[in-house]
Amino acid sequence: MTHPTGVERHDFDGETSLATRGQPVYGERTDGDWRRWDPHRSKLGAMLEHGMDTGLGGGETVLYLGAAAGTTVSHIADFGGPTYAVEFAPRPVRELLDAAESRRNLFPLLKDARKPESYAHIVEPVDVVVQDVATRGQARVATLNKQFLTDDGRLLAAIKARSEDVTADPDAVFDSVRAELSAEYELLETARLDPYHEDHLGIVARPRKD
Amino acid sequence: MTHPTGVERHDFDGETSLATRGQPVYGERTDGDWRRWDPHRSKLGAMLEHGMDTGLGGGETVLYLGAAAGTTVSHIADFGGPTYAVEFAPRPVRELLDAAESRRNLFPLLKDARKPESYAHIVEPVDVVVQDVATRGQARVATLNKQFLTDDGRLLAAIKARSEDVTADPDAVFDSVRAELSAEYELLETARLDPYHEDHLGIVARPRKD
Amino acid sequence: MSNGWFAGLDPDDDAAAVEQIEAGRAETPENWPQQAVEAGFADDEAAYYDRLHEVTMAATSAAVAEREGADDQQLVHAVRAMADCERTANELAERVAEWGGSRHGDSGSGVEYARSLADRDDEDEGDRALRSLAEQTAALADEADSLRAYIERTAPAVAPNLSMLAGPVLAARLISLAGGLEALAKKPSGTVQVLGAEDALFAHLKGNAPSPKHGVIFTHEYVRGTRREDRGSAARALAGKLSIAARVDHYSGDRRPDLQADLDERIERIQARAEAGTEEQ
Amino acid sequence: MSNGWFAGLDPDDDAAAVEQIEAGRAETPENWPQQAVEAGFADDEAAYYDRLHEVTMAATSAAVAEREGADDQQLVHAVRAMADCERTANELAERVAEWGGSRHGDSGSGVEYARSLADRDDEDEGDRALRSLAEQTAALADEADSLRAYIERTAPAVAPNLSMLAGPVLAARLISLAGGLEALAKKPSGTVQVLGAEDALFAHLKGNAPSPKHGVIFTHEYVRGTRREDRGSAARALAGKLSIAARVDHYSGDRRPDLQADLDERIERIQARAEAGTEEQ
Repeated sequence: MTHPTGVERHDFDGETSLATRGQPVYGERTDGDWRRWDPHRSKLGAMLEHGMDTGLGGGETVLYLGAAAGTTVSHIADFGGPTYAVEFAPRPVRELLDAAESRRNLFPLLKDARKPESYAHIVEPVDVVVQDVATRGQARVATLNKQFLTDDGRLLAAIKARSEDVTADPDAVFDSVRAELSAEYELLETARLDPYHEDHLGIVARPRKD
Repeated sequence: MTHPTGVERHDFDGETSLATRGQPVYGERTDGDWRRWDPHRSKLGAMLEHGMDTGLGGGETVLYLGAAAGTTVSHIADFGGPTYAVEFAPRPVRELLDAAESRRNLFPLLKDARKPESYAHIVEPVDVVVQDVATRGQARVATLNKQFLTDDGRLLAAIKARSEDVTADPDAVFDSVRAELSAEYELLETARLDPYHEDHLGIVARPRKD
Repeated sequence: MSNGWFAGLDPDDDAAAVEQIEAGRAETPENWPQQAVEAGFADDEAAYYDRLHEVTMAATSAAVAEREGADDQQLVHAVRAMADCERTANELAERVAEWGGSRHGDSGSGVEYARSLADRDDEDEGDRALRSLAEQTAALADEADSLRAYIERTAPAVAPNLSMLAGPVLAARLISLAGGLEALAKKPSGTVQVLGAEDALFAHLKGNAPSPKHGVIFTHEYVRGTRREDRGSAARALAGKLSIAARVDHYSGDRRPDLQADLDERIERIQARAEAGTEEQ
Repeated sequence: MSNGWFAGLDPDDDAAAVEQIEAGRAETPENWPQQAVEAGFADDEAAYYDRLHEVTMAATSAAVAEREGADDQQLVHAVRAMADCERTANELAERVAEWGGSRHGDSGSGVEYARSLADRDDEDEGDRALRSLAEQTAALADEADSLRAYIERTAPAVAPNLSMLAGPVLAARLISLAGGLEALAKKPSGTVQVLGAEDALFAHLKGNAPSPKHGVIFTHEYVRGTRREDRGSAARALAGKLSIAARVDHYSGDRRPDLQADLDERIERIQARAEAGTEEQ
């Protein structure tokens, strides 16, 4: 599996891990300029550790839904192009702002990912939509934001079973999400993100042509 | 301390204990006809073990308030005269009836000790009122039932601090009860019933003349 | 001067003696043994005490049985407590959903949402306060479930036939609405049919609505599962059998599986109208 | 065709740019960098992105501060949750008292009685069910206390002057009744005086009663502790200072100990009328 340009494996205290170059954000270990991309903290990091074929080459324009405190999106901005980070809750956005301070290509937005019209006047068409929103209706969010993807773009989504239905069996939830997503996306690859993230499913998909 | 007639110390598995003669009621150990009067189960038994001068000689007419399942009142009936047993809750009275079956001098009554008019047509003036009611207003109950005591009669009461006020300091509760009781009774002796019963006070009193 | 329990009684009249023990009153205690002998009620004090023992044993046994037989009252308390817990759990769940929505965006509602908050990490004091409230809400819902389980165990002991026909929870609800098993047994089946529909009944009496066809027995599968035009018949049939069951449970305590068989058959015939296309005559 | 956030903007107008980031809308995304350069908003795409970074940082910082400053909303949720928990604890305590009374005789009432049941020995299943309910009731009362403690810690941070004058819980109640600190700050002091007296106010407006003299501020010692004939004056004085405090808390955040000193003096003079026997003019 070739890594995107700007993503390398480095050694951190005897353990090799993915890493990118940029200002540390969340107390991660560093090796010179390189900071460890912790798959236990980052869903996309876990997807890459699992060898999923994300299609990322480096330099993509990215829309990130559910940026939270900036753990994952900061790594993306390290090796990506223009990176738009959307997060709903003000508390983590305080830390997202810190991560964006030193990253001129990272654009933080306190917006609701279920209301794309509230940021469509800001966000240009992107190569990749990365999604990690812990809410109900995760497939719906991906559908609403499909309009930002170029025809050959990619959706990289981490689906959390418990956010959809805290009482149901995760596999049943994943089947349901996959089914709903398939109306608008062609699913290229899916994989469970254990052991890094329990009851999460990683999805790589491309938009169906309307 | 002389025991009442009909109460003796006997040996039970290497331990001496007070005992009376009668049908066993609650699984107590026996020594021939004699059954152990367990101070851990009986407040009055604890008062006697503590050497309190109850004035009991044997053969007294007794009104027992709070007879419950009959643990203590059955012993009293073993050495006493006519014994009137008042209890409010039906569940323990089922067992009180079993104890009274074989004791012709034990008269069980499902009555409310706060309403003496409901049994004054049954209960004659008595030599001793024994009280063990786990409710609020224990001094009041003793006051309401003073009318049953002959002038030289005795009140033998076990006061439970937590029933009066579950949050207050037991000593404060006991002071308050003693004060209220002193309006109608002359307190002859009081003693804590530890280690047999925590936060209980035993009281020996005689009625003040109106 | 007061009267003793034996005053005016025939020494052999057991029933009257028991009645006096239970319901008699006196202002002050007096030397009853002496008065009883003087009045000729007993030959001597020993005989008086023997009679007193007999009579207090009988009266107290009867009183205990009467109070214990009121275990239907325990069931009433339990089913009302269950309703209270369900209602308060839902009220608190609304508060949790509002509060949670303001912190995390619209993430859900109801007790289910409150339970999901119990697993979140706390970021600050506000999160902790909200999580504590959410846990309380979940605990209330659990308490309702616990009471439901208690009712399911207890109702068949209190009212076996009614529980057989209606299920334990509906049985407990009917007993509660009536105020007791005896009260339920005394109601005509037409009243049993609309127990729990008080609002609809009141509107009907005011002239604002047609008479309600069913009250809480609507929740029974035999009514709810019957097509709309036959529900009145089904409710009537069910209420009829429930009334009989309540009476058997209160007065005799026999088991009556025939009641279930009869009911099943009647409902089957009513529901068969749907296939036959028969209109109710 | 949609308009990008920069459409029609002066490239140097920061405030307008932030406003557009926050409030602008578009149906569909378009190639904004290209359009911005074409419109002359930026010299090239690199310059566009630099400006976009500046503007999104500013707009998002401002939005976070505004949302976080709405911690008055957290206080509102907490005080409403506390009221809910107190109310539901009392409702369940009534149920516990009824149920407990049927099992043990009238032994008490309220949350205190429910707490005492938690220590009883269980004799049978009914006792266990009742004790479980009693424990739940006590837990709800504890939750209300816990929320009260949260409010006592949080209100002084959200509204320091209001909390100083009214105490944290009354401050939170006033904010809750108004719907927020800003809303409270915008109300005239006459309205603040009667917040919480809606029923009495309604009755007055219907002509059924005199106007209420005070709402929830009655609970303040300065009103409650003043003799009846002077309570109107005390309530007016208190409401006046509370209004000022709310405005300072919302608009400036300064600390104003002089407000407390002024209020104390005014109340002292009002309460002195009682000794002087002065009637209110």
